[in-house]
Amino acid sequence: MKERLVQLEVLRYNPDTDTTAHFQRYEVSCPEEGVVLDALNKIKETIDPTLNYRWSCHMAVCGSCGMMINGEPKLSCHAFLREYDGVIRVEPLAHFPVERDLVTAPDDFIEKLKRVKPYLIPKAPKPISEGEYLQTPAQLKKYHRFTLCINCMLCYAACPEYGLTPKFIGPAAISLAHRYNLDSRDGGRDARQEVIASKEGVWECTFVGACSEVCPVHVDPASALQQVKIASSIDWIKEHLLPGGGK
Amino acid sequence: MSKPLIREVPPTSWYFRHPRYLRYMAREITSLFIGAYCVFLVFAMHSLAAGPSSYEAFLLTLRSPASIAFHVLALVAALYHAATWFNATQKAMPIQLGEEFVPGNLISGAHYLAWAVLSIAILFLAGVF
Amino acid sequence: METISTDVAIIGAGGAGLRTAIALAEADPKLRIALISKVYPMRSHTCAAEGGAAGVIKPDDSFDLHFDDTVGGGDWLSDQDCVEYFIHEAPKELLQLEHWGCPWNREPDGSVAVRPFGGMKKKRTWFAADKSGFHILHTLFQTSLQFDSITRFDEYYALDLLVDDGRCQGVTAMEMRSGQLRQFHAKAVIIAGGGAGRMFPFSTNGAIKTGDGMAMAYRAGAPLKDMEFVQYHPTGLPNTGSLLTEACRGEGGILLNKNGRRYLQDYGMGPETPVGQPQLKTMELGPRDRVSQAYWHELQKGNTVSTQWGECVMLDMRHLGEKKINERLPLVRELAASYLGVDIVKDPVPIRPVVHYMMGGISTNTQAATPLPGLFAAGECACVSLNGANRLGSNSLVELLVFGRRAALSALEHIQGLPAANTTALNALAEETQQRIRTLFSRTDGTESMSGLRKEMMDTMEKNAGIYRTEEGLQEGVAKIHELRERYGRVILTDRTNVFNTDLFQALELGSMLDCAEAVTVGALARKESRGAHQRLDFPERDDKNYLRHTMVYHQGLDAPRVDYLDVVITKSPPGVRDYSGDHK
Amino acid sequence: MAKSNKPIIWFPFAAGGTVIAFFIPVIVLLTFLAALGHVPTGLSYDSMRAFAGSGLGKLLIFGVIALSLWSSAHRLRCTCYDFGVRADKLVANVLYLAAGAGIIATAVYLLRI
Ligand SMILES: Cc1cc2nc3c(=O)[nH]c(=O)nc-3n(C[C@H](O)[C@H](O)[C@H](O)COP(=O)(O)OP(=O)(O)OC[C@H]3O[C@@H](n4cnc5c(N)ncnc54)[C@H](O)[C@@H]3O)c2cc1C
Ligand code: SF4
Ligand code: F3S
Ligand code: FES
Repeated sequence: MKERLVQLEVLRYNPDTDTTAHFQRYEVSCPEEGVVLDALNKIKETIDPTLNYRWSCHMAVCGSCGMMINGEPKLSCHAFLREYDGVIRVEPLAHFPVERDLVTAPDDFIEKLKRVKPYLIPKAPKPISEGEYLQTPAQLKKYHRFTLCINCMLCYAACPEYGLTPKFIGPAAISLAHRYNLDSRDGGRDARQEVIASKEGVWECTFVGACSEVCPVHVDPASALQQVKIASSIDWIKEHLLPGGGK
Repeated sequence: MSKPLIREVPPTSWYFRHPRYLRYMAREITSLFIGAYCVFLVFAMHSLAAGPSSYEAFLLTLRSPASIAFHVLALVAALYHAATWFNATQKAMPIQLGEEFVPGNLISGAHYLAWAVLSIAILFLAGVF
Repeated sequence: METISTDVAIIGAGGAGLRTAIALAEADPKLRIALISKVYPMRSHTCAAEGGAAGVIKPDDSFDLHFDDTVGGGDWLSDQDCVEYFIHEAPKELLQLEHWGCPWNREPDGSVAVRPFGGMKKKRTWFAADKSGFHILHTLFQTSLQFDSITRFDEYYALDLLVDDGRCQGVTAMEMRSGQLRQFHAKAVIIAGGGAGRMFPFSTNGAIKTGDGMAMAYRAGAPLKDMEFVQYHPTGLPNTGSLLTEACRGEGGILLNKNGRRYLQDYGMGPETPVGQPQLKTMELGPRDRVSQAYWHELQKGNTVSTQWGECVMLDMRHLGEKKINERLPLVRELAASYLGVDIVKDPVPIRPVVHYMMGGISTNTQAATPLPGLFAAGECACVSLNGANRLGSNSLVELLVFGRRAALSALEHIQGLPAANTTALNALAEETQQRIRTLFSRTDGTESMSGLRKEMMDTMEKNAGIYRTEEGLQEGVAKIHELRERYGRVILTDRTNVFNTDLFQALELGSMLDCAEAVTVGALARKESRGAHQRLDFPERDDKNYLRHTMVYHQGLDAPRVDYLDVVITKSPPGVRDYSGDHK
Repeated sequence: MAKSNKPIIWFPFAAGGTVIAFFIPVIVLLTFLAALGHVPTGLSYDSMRAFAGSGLGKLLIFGVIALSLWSSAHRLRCTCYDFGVRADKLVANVLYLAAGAGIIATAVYLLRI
């Protein structure tokens, strides 16, 4: 395995001892096809056990290792060293409070996820004994992309509107609501619209599109949000301009 | 107890943090020029309504260097807006035919095509050719 | 210390923990449920499962066939009453997930699709592309959000069970963001803490799979069962250990040695089947233990390919074609491309066996109850004896569901009419945990570095408790782990601050892994036979006369653990021959 | 939480965005030609008057100007916010009122033709 020297500049902050954050420089040798997370692990193991960050799967599926790498929100287990030269700057995810070092507090996101009612509210409930709801491959495909979200919050770190207006429910949560709205088995759209079509919902999005550019699993939240805007506008027209609220 | 560190977003300069934000701001700023151009169109309608002499005078003022410079900016802005808008259509309005989604490039491409046809038709009707 | 009073405390919010929590919330909306997890639920390692989940659903399949595959696959070490319960519950649980919105792949008519899987005679593995575990986990997590009676304690690291009056009545856990210890007083505790693959250096397991749940129960007096059965998955990436799902072979991928030979035919899994037409239960669709063992033999014969990442064999999927690969194995394509630089559409991928799954765990019965009253366990951390000596791929995701729910129902039954807790006694127990942590923090004369101990443990496990084992190696392993456990008493922390101190949590995790490692090596040394995933070079045959029973290991502090045995429950399938030679004989 | 009435603003914004994309570049090109001294025949007083005199012409001109104005005003509002102007209510009122005034003026002028 070929190794290479990697220089990292990592933001450090420990609320027990620090009042502000500072950068710390490390140098480690890592396999060439390694990722930034490997470098961090090597630092923690051999140089500085006090460095803190989250990770688990090392395969871009658990969503825990998001950080800013050279200013870009990235999964550190999916940020290939071969794509960087010079000093790599590693910071905690933007727009979230920093608990310590690269560990941020995701509470706001978690609370928003819950608010959008991201679960199936069946259109026509039936007992398990009657078997599955039929759903054709085409119906599955309609919403499938939006099921892929790993809740890594990179899109929140990339979306400036979330940074400027933290009330904004944000790309991933709204995309997830949209995923259920598009599901042929679901009948809960009205309940979700109350949340995602509210002022703090989709309307805070100005279609910057950064969310989709950084999403590691190509959920394309920007697309979901624009679709939600169009659908919500049609709702509004039906409710306010058509006789009988369009029902 | 932990005191989380809040790293503020600089509200007036955040868009320097990444080129993609600059591209976004460029797109947003097109609205300034397009808006101004629309105001200019309102004036055009005013002169048109006020009769031939006023309209001719309006056409004459168009020739000022300031007006020419403004037109260049407005044209660039309008083109940039059009490109970003057509590229976005595939996101806002994906089309599923049977199982598969129509490739996004096709949707945007169709918009570009329609745009070209429409523009040429208008130029033709306006007697440019 | 703050006390949180609850009815049921669940430790672990992976597939098993979430299923348990939902079942409790559905059964009794007034119940107070504390769901404690050291990571946010969707980070749990269930998200990494790729292939799918087995349940009889199609008309050409039957419960008996699923029973036979599971029992035979487990080399007759499965408890057959447990298997019986499991196979009947499996389809219900998978349908339940469907009703909760899980995006299972579908047939053109809209019914759920199933795929073939290693060791299964019929196609019965439900799948959601190659992200089945991911979708199961997120479906469960999202579903759980509608129940207000589930109070989540995310990023709380559970430490010790509170056992008083002969029953488990709670647990202590540290809030990771503040470093504060809390005690949970609960009428019942359910452990769903996942596996322990991280005690090995090469593993498909995420960083969190350190056997904390197993160790916690073990220390509290509950026995660990069948820990020597450690599953190697035959197809892991040689550098990161990331898994390439068994579905690669299910869909028709083939394994080649350096001569381009499909070597599995040389190890009782032949004759060769035509390329691109995988046949169930033979060749590449043989069970994991056999396929992994074949690699070891090829390695001894010098038939493996030397790559920059070490010795490998090749997994060839080129003949599947780009369309099928994109549709069925998108994650595999992406993993191989990004971590290895290989496009599976164009080239074969080098792979090697990696540690994947613990068949053993906290001993539970078919009701998901441990021998310790008030303590229940489900998921990979439990050994309900479904998987026997070798788990079949796609049985364990269903196990989480079936026994997660079962644990909930049993706990519910247990908490009816319990006497009130003796809070003074519980407080005193919690204080002991506090003391243990304080000692770890204040120790300044420690001599042992954590990463040093961890490395020695991993090397020992790989060297002495790997795919093939010997008396000599295991004796060495047992001695070494014993020594490491003792040295662990002198481990020193570098970081002595409170907020999100991962140095501390890694030290605690190392303690858990050492406890588990002890149970693995001791169990393996005591089992003088070869069965399923436990292969002894010195005892190559299965020995039903002496070892058709479960190993039970009891914690004895720093002393060597006590080993005992428990009979296997056989109802209708007497031990037979595991035959993976297809229909060709 | 209640659903927002934002669609009243957003829907014409989106429609306007589309109109701008399709029509404004070519219209700018036409007046640009005029600015350069090559007034296209279609921009002469007589043809413009004839066009704006027809019902369809009025409708088209009104549609393009009104929607584009509105769309620009809305986007400008967001831009102000993005630049850090936090008096969003004020900015919105000013811009929407201005756009409204322009739209009414356009209607009045067109009706006079
Ligand atoms: C890569 C991979 C692929 C797989 N593919 C398949 C497949 O295709 N089909 C199949 O059937 N099986 C598969 N498996 C096996 C299966 O995924 C696992 O056995 C199963 O997901 C384990 O689930 P669990 O709920 O028991 O544990 P996990 O999902 O691992 O969750 C454990 C939980 O316990 C918590 N926890 C642990 N310790 C503590 C502590 N000290 N304090 C608080 N909380 C704690 C964690 O936070 C976590 O929430 C696969 C496994 C792997 C690794
Ligand atoms: S949408 Fe993409 S970027 Fe956002 S949280 Fe989900 S996976 Fe991450
Ligand atoms: S980046 Fe933000 S503004 Fe909208 S399109 Fe994405 S959510
Ligand atoms: S470690 Fe799981 S996403 Fe990076």
